[in-house]
Amino acid sequence: MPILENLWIIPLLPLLGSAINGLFGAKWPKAIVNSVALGSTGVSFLCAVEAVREFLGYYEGNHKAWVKPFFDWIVAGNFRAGFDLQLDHLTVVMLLVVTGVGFLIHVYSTGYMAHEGGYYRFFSYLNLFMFFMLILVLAANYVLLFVGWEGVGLCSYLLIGFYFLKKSASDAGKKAFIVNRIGDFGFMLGMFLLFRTFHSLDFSTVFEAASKPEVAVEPLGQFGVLTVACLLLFVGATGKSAQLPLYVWLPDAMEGPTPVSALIHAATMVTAGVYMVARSHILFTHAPTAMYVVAIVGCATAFFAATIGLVQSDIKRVLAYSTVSQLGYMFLACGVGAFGAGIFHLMTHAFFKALLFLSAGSVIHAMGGEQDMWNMGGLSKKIKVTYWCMLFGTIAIAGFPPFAAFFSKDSILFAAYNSETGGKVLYGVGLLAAVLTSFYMFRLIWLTFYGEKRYDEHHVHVHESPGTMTGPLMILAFLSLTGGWFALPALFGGKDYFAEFLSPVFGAGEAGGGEAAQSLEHILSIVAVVAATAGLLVAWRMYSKKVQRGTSEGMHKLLYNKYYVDEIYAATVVRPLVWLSTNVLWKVVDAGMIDGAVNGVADGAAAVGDAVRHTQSGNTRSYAVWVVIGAIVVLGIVFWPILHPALFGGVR
Amino acid sequence: MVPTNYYLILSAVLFGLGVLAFVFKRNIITIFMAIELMLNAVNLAFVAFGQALGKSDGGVFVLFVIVVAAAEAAVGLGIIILTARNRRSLNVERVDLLKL
Amino acid sequence: MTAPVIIFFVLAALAVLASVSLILQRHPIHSALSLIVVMVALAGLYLLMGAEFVAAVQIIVYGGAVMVLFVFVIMLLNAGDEERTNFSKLATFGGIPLALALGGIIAAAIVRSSGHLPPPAASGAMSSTKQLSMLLFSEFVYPFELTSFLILVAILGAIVLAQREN
Amino acid sequence: MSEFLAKYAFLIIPIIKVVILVFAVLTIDAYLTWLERKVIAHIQARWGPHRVGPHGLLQPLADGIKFILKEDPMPSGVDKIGYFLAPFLTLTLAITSLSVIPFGPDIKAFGYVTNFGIADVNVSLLVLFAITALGVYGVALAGWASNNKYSLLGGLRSSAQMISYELALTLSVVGVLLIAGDLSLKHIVEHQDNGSLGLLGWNLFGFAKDGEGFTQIIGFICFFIAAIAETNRVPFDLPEAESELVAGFHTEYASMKFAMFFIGEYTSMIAVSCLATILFFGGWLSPFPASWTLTHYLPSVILIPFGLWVIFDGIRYETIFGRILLPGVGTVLTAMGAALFLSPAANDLIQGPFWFFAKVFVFLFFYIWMRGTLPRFRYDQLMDFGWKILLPVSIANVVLTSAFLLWRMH
Repeated sequence: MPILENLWIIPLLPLLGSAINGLFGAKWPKAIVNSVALGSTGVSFLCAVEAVREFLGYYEGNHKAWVKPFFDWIVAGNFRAGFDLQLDHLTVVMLLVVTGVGFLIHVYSTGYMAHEGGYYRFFSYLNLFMFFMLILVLAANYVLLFVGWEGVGLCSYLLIGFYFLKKSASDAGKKAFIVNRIGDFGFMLGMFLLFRTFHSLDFSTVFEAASKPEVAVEPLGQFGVLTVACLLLFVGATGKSAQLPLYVWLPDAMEGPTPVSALIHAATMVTAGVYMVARSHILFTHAPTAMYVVAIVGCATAFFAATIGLVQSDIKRVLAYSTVSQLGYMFLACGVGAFGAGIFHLMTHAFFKALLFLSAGSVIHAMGGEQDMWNMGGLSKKIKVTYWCMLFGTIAIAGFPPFAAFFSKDSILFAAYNSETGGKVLYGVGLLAAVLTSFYMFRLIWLTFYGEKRYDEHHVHVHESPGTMTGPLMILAFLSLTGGWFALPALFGGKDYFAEFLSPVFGAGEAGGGEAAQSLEHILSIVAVVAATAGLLVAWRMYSKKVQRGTSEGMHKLLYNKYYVDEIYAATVVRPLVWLSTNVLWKVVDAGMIDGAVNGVADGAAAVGDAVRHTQSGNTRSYAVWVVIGAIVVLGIVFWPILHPALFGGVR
Repeated sequence: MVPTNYYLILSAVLFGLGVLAFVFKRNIITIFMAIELMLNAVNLAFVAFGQALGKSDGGVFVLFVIVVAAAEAAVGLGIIILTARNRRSLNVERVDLLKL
Repeated sequence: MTAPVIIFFVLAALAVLASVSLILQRHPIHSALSLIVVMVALAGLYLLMGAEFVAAVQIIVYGGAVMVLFVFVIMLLNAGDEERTNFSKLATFGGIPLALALGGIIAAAIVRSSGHLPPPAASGAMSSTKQLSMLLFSEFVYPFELTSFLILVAILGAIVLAQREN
Repeated sequence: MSEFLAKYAFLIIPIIKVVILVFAVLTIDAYLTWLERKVIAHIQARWGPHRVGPHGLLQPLADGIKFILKEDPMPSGVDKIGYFLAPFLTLTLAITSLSVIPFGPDIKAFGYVTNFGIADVNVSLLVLFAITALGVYGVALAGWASNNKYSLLGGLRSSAQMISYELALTLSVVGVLLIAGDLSLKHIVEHQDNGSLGLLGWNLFGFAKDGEGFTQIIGFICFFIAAIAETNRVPFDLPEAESELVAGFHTEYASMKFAMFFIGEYTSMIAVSCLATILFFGGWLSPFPASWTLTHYLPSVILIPFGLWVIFDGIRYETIFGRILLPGVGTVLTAMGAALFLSPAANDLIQGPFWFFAKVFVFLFFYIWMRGTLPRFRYDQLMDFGWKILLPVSIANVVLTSAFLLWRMH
């Protein structure tokens, strides 16, 4: 098992690519940069596939995850955080998604970024992101996972602020970074608590300890150690995965290049939170309260973001909010214990959201940088491939059979419906969010591709994107069509292959069989399809005919301004903080205490020197006397045992 | 035989006088001589110990000390000549550039 | 009070007096002369201890070479009486007592610790120049060779220092 | 009385010796001056001193009286200590240097065995060098103290010259020391005693007994040149180069002080000659093999004819005083020779000193001879010669000798 034995190869390749491009790429022509970036990611994708194949073989032999420590990173007392990599079924899914989608997006980027400056820089960052993401998913302990976690945060910051000359871009980068800090803080606290509880941060140790029978499940509404730890971890997840209340950075992250939005802010990074929650599902299952919170937050986010998505005019922002709401779905799934469903939706979402973003990118590329949907329209004739791909993505996300999201979203809603605590409410809200989703997605379609064109022919001459862009589009379109078919048999009483595949990790929990469940699932899926259709019809009703940019007032205005959340945050959090740091931390603490201390030390030294300086009279005789004094002291010390009887009249 | 103590005390006294000259004299050459005087005192102690312990090592040390003193005198006097040339004075208190 | 002790005291007194005069003399030449007297007296003491070779070397090298060098330099620079300046307060007030204190400490240490010394061995332990040279060329041969380097360096340094720049 | 003698012999005998030595040395010095003037005069085809006494034999006496009676002016601004110290230092050191020289084998007289010399130190050579090393101060001090630029220059010159040549002097002796393996002059002489070969056993030729010897001819040449320089004699008498420095370091000295320098110089000449004799010419050893017993009568063989010649010469002298004095001296000499011839004991006693003084006399004559013939060095030549030729040559001599001895050892 060559690859499995040294798993580090998989993350190392992108790192090498990043290093090479970052160090030497500036001088090189695009072709070489391309070959390095694509080569590293592609090879690491192949390695991943090979590793998965080997792992499955290994799993046949002995039924457990593959864990291999490579070297000790931190060893302090009884604490050990090693560079240990782990491979189990959950990781397999994430690994394939990350490397596969990542590779496709690399390919796409070569076309999309062809005319941008800082080409090598972009690919260096992108590879670096791949590296950290792979570390994140392959990590076998929380510390290493946190390394990847922070690393992807860093790359996200770098890539959002890729056009660092644009103020809004760099601001968005900072915003993303800072907001993530809050989440990371929670995450770290969670880690510390876990270490205090289990005296280790290795997944295996922690989960074994947690799954012991004597570890009681903390009942609902009770805040035990595990609950608190899980909540803290979930805070981190909300930060990374843009859940309420920390979602605000994600829409602004659209300032970055579109492939970045696709890769980082739709397909992979933002799902890290979901992955982390799923990874520590054992802890969550022992803390129903936390699960409940997760479910509520996820559900709320799904609905909330969807409502904002309704009225956005920027094509990428619409997608951003849809991402947020889809992530909400995933957390809803995790919250109701359907981790498998969550991961399933994560995968499908990776496909179709990447597809949508890349298509949007293709549209923007075609429109020469135009992002406002009100300045588009009637593009379906001009850019057919993009149009069809976009349409595929839309149908997929809207949840029409047999597209991917139908299955995944369906299983989520089903799980929500079945969950004992307030399941119906969650289901209802989720369904509503589904309706809204299909509405705003089809609104996007109509505004972008139908109706008469609302742009100036003379300035913008629409053209289809090159093959390097459309190729990945088609692949992703295919995936978002078929991605859900793992669960296809479940619909007809068969078994859910995906859930089964993940069962070694999550245990054969959900996908409850039985006639009743079967019929119920049918009903629910029909309801879901109806809901999606409803959204479709409303959108058709509103936007299929000739439309103008509506003046926004009332509810529309509120939504258009995203509930003024940013303004509220600014008022409640940002300004007080700024005031504090300006008037207290800067003026008092830094200028006063710290600088004061430093300068004080310096002044003190100067003063002492000024005092002692007078011994440096330059007069040799004084120096001679100093020598004598020194000699007296030394001899006094040396001869002390002999002398002190002499001095104090002792008798030998 | 003369007790070793006598020699040692004599050498201590001479050393003390050397130190006294070292801090008391102003003429740089005389100060140099004071150093030589201290060296001689030490030599005396060496020889006395050598005799007391019935070994010749003391004598050997004295030879080395003398050699070192000779070398020192050669270089030191060269320096003194330079100093006298540049500063037009042999008074160490007038050669006080070594300060802030 | 046997003859050696008498001789010792005579020579010791000579040495001490000469050292005192070294301090009290105003003119460097006189200080140099007193120092030579000290050295000769010490040489006598060495003879008394039976270290003829050391005594001879003491006079030949110290008296005959080093001090001649001093006298030369004094004559060369035509040094007059030293001016009794007192720029250094420290030396003026602290110098003498401190120096005496240092000498006192050493003397006291010797007096206290001399009990541990073995009684002086019979004269002749050091008398044989042969023995000395044996030691010098067997046990201390490396230091001995090193001293030659030292002297070479000293010669070069003296030349470099003393030559006028031109 | 006798037990008093026995008790304090260690004190009495040296005192007697010292007294004898001092008187002898002073007389010899005095007549050395006479000899010098005579010889140089004859070299320069003059008569030399011949007024005071027959053949000017009483000239030294007159000089001495003159020295004592002359006024002794002291120049202004002299450094008193130095000015007075210098001549004493010179003279005392010069005479002291003779104290370690064995003039002959040990004497056995009146039941006492004593060495033919004052002190018998087992590092007498080193002591000698030590004393000569201190001799520099006399000159340097005199030059500096007398507050006179000529004197100062002379003093500096001579002391520089002395330390420069002292190195060569010492190094040239090392060869001898290597051969003898001892620092005591007496032993050095005894080591040269090669019964069968006579003078070939001297270090000059180096056929010492038990074979470990090597000709020190180079060493001797170096030694003698260095010695002349050491004693500030022609051709190395730059300190008192009249043409440049008036009289060098003793320009400002007059009467007895001047005399002290004078005597000191001659005494050191004698000392150096003795040293040369001891180190290279077998000291008191007779140049003939010990088996040639007839040579023991050589002293009387020389003395008797010389005395007779003096008598005959004296009878025909111009002045009455001469006709009285000279025959007297002649008869004394003849009587001495006869006495030696008749009493073998006295003859044996006299053998060593005879040869010793004969050799020393040769050297002294050589000194005078050179003074009469050679010109004076220039100062830079002097220094160059000392440092660039004499020193390397003497070192080479050391290397040669030690190499040879090593080769003989294995």
